[in-house]
Amino acid sequence: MARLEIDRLAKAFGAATVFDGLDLHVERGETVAVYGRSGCGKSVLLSILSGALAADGGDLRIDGKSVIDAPPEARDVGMAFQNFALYPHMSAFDNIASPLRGQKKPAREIADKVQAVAALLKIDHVLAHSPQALSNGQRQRTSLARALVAEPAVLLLDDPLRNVDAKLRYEMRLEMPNLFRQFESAVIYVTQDSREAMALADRIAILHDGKFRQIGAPQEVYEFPCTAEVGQLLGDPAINLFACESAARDGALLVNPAGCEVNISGRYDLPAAGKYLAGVRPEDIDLAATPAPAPSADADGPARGIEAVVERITPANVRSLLVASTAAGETITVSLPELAAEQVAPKSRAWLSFPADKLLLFAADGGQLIRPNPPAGG
Amino acid sequence: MRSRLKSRPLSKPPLRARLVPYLLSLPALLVCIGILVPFATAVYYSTQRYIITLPFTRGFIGFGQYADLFTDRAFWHTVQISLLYTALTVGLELVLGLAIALLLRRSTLINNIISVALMLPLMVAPVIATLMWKLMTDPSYGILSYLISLAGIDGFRWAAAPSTALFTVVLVDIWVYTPFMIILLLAGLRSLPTQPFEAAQLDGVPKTFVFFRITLPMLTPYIITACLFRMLDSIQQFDIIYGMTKGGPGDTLKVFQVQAYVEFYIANNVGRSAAVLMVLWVITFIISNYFIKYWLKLRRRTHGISAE
Amino acid sequence: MSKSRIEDTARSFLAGNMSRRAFIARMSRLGVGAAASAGVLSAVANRAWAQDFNWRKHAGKTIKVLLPKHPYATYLTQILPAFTELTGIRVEHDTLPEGPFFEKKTSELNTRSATYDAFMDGIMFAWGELLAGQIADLNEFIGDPGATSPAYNWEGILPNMRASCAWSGIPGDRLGGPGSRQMLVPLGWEGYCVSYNREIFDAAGVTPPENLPAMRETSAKIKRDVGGSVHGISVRGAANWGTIHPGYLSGFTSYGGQDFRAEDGKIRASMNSPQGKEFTQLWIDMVRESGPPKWTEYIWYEVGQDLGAGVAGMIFDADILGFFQNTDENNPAAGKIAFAPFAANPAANGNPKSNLWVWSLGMNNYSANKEAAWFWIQYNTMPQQLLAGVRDNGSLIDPVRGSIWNDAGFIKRLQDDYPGYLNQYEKTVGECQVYFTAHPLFAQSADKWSRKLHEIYARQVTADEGLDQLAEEINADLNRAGYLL
Amino acid sequence: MNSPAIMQTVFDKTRIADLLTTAGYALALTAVVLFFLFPIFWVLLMSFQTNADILRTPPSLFFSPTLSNYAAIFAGKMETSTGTQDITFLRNLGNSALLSSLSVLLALALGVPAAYAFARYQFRLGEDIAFTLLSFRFAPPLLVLLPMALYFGQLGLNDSYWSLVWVYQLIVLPLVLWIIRGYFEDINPDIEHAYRLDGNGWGATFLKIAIPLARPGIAAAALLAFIFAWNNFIFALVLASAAKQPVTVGALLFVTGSGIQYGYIAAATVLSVAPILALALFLQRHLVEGLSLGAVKG
Repeated sequence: MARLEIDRLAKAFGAATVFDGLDLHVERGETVAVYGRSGCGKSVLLSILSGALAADGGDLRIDGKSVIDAPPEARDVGMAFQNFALYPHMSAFDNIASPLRGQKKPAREIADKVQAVAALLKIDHVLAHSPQALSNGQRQRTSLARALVAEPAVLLLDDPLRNVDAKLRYEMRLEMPNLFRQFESAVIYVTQDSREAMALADRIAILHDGKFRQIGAPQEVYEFPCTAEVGQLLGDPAINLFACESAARDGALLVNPAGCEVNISGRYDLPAAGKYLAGVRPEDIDLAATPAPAPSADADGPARGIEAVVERITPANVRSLLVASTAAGETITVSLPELAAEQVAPKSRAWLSFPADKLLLFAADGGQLIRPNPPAGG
Repeated sequence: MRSRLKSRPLSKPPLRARLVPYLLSLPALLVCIGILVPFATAVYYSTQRYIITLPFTRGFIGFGQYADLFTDRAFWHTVQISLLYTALTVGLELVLGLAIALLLRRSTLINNIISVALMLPLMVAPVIATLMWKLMTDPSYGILSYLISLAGIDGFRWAAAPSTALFTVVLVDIWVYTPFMIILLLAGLRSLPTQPFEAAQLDGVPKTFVFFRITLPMLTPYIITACLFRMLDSIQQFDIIYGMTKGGPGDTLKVFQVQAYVEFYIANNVGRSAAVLMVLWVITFIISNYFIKYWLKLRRRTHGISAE
Repeated sequence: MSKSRIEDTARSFLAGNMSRRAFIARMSRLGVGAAASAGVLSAVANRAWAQDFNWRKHAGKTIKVLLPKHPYATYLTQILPAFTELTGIRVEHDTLPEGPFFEKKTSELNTRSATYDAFMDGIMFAWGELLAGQIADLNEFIGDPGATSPAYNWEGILPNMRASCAWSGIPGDRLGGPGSRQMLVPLGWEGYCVSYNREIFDAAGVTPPENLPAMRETSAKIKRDVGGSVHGISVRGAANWGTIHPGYLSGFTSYGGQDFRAEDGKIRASMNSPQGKEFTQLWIDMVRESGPPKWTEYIWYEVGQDLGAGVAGMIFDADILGFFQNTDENNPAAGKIAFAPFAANPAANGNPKSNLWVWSLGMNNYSANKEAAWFWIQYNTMPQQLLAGVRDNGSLIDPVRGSIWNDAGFIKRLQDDYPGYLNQYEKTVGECQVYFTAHPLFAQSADKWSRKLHEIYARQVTADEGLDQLAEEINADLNRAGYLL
Repeated sequence: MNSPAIMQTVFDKTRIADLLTTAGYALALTAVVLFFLFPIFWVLLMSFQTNADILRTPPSLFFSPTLSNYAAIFAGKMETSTGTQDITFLRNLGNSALLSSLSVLLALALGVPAAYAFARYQFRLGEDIAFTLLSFRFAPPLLVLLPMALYFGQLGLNDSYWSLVWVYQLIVLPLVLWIIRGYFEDINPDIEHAYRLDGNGWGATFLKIAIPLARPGIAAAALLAFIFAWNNFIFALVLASAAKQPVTVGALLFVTGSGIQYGYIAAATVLSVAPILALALFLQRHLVEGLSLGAVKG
């Protein structure tokens, strides 16, 4: 029995269906990131889980007990809000103590627990302050502390790092997994930042068009998105997708995304002359200032590159983003380490190549992932 | 998304929880019923011949009361004087209020002190304000009568003469209610974005152009709301006119509510009084529908709620 | 022994069997001085009533009465403690200025409210109240020995006062005629005469006018010759019934005007007769030329104050109004006021026709304490009380009992301090009666009448046009009520 | 720095033109202030004058101030031509205070929960109630008052403070309801939801979160409602018995009853507006909001 069981949950606003038939089980101590674009229904899901909204159908169980009809106060759910939702007329201490008071715990225990969680979150020195007197980061931590302090069965985090600065976000991204491990809550972490989702979650659930499109470990979902669409959703910058055809030549199986020939023998067993969607993540593309050596028949040789013009270069954190276009008019996004990017001048020519072991193929209609063979000699 | 969320009940299924809003608004509902019952009674009375001193003549006459009103010269005088009073007061107050709001637009210390001081007449009960003006316009000892006689006008009889009675009550109305226009329009003016004005100033746009093409259009929602609000008050004015002349001299100032009051208390004619008020109600109902529309728009703007 | 003889004497005097002069003589023979005899009198008075009649029947009850601000109400409130002492009935009272008083009374009765058990009232208002069933027919109390003290002596009230307060309920019927119900009990009345300031009259070199054209000239002369803040004449002018009933209707009647024509229980407005128009035009011209600047707001308070403050040369209003202004030592005009009878029409023969106003007491028909309320009404109009009222505190004038007009002390006081008062009274009383035609729409038609006078005053219409319009409007009202002849 | 339109000169920006504009501006403001404040000032002066001073021609700003008018009102006795009269004006003041306070308290008790319900839950009945109350705020008061007067008389309710307080809801309740509703709407619903997740029911949430957070609005609405109740005339004119009349009706009757006793009238006027003006100054930031029923904030 999982701590939190979402069972065929459905919600619509009038004629507009938000989602229909969501299923998800979250185990004790597990963190599931619900990831999706804004407007995909993440917030609605949280509202239903926390009891702010009523579902239209399906069931919710916490520790095996159905709570779908229970009011918020009877669900044993803690929540950290995107806007923190601190009580402005109470001190940080009273904010954090509120869930314990709601459970009518003795004052002694309240004080101890608040102190403990505040120490853990490094806000024990500002407990007497009112929310207005706190820095943004302290507010965020106070809100988190309030959600955690009573060790709820289910912990809901509504994009808690959305409204904090980059430095703090980075810090918290490192801290939070540790923090959650110390509690036994089932954690639902809603975010629209794919890196955050991957960094924090034990599993990621991709919510799109009213369904969980894929639920799995972050690496698994990232490397093997079940559809081209999911592949596009998770990852920043998004995966490059090109239509391609398979061809057999010299006993090797080749595909030609964006005009760049890639030898996929061994990785895929596919008929020739099939139409596919090829996906390649920007960080997996190799970029060279000169043309690659002439293709050999050797299946293990590097793929032949394609010439492209670098349109623009955008620094993004420790990596830089290049957008290049081929003569055929394909636009390709490439992500390079900053140092490597510095070598490339805008408007210059470059030769791009797609490594075969990273190339993903999807069915041309429906975009289902065609699972590659497991790497030989694994 | 946010506002949609807000508008949903906190939780649905248990009947108890769904009853919460009804439970909370039950007392207000009682007040509503307490208003609607006498209102319905008034509608009913307006269809009756009902003179209290002649109980034996009481009976249903349908629209007879209204037919009688609409063929009565005195009633049309009431309609006319009420509309005239409304047009004069609202019009003059708008012009004055807008001019004064423009004078006070810049938020300086002296302007702020003045704008607070100008609120005072509005806080004086209109009937008390009327008494104050009665003291000042007393033909024998009133300061204004004295000042006006210094100006060479003798025997100016203020509210006591039919020719100047309307002027006198309009003057009191202006004194009391212009501050309403001032503070509403001032709030509007000060809430306008500054960029268009800065840009216009930089470009050297003439100030009349700025006023008519930028200020006025941007201020329109405030002006319309304030005017409709004042119209609703003005067409029902009772306190000032009753306090000053009780509708006199003669029938000069018998506006709707004064007329209804006289019909009820002097003529004991409940039916006719109710019919006069029903006519007024129809007028105010139409105005208030427009008013509420604009008022909601301003309210949404103030509370940052997007118009749904 | 001697004590019982003193009390016997007092009782005999109180019963009306002995003149005041004889009473005082007898008392002094018994060794009781004048001051002490008053105390004996009031003690005996209460005891006498208590013996003859069970005044304590309603002891412990509380009644509430509504009164206007008026000297007669002062009289009523002054004797409240003695009433409570005698009867054990507590009386609460609300006293309002006259305009609000009438509005309040109307609204209370119109809503069938039982808040007030009794109130002061005027005859013309009782007409509507009687038909609406708002006031009780007092005959049933007057004729009930269980409710009325044998010492009450109903018949001792002046017959025309009693009659004026009774009506059959049929429009146009004579007051006190056949089938009359006793709407009210009269308390004190007033007739209308000229009260003038002798000092101002001397300054202007004028004498009291004999008729309306003369009054107009006299008034104009005062304004012209005395000037300053002094104007010639003050009369009522506010937009209500009160403007019509005193001087205006008296003069109107004297000119031969009649408000309504009556036949078979139906009436038709007739104030637009040539005589009525002639009088009205003259009257308004006079007011406009030399009346008060704020005439359209004048009720009797202002009229009286103008006379008392010495800013009006004369008034044509209630006789008692001048009386009270003359009494108040704070008034600039105190002691300078004199009285003269006045017949408006130069062609009139004989005595002036004065309209009659009787401040009376009425009983709320919705009252839950009717008999207790009757005790209060009765007590206030006992011969002994009325006598004490004119003698002791002086706030009651023009009493309604004939016996009191024979009281030497009262008469002497009038003669000494109020020159011309008795003369005007004697001249006026003969044809002093209610000249309004009885009908239940009185307040409404009088209100319209007063507002029409405003229009004439403001020259919006002439008296000729205005009174024609007025008659038409009032006839429309009568038609709506089903009373139009 | 954007100078106001009036300060912008369309003439050549010479010194003289600037000076003229400034002078014109000052002159206009002076005239405005004079018109709106002179009556208050003059009546205040009159209240410290004897009748003789008031009646003097020409009127003068110089007189020896007296407190006799106020003394008479507080003593409840007034000297007039028909003798010493009782002044019930103090009782009127007391009635005003009592009626206004009770009305506001009742309006808060009725209106705060309803305002919360209308702000937090969207339901048909709620909007119907809110708009019915609003629309009757603008309906002719006599339309409702006169039948009410008839009912009250028949039910024997016409001599009670409570029946008046009930009728005062007609003006006070819409004000309270709509202003406080705005404040509730401005509270982030997540805050309340967070408190419920902490294990508290809606009742506790309403009392511990919503009310404290809306407190400034509730206080402002209450005080504004007090002002409006105090200034009301027609309700009390129609429904108040003599013993329960507030100052507005009392002052009018006082004037009618005391004739040319201008000093007393002025003092009574001052006494009946002074508390309200003080309150208004205290509340000035919220006045715009109150006057526009919450549609505009100052």
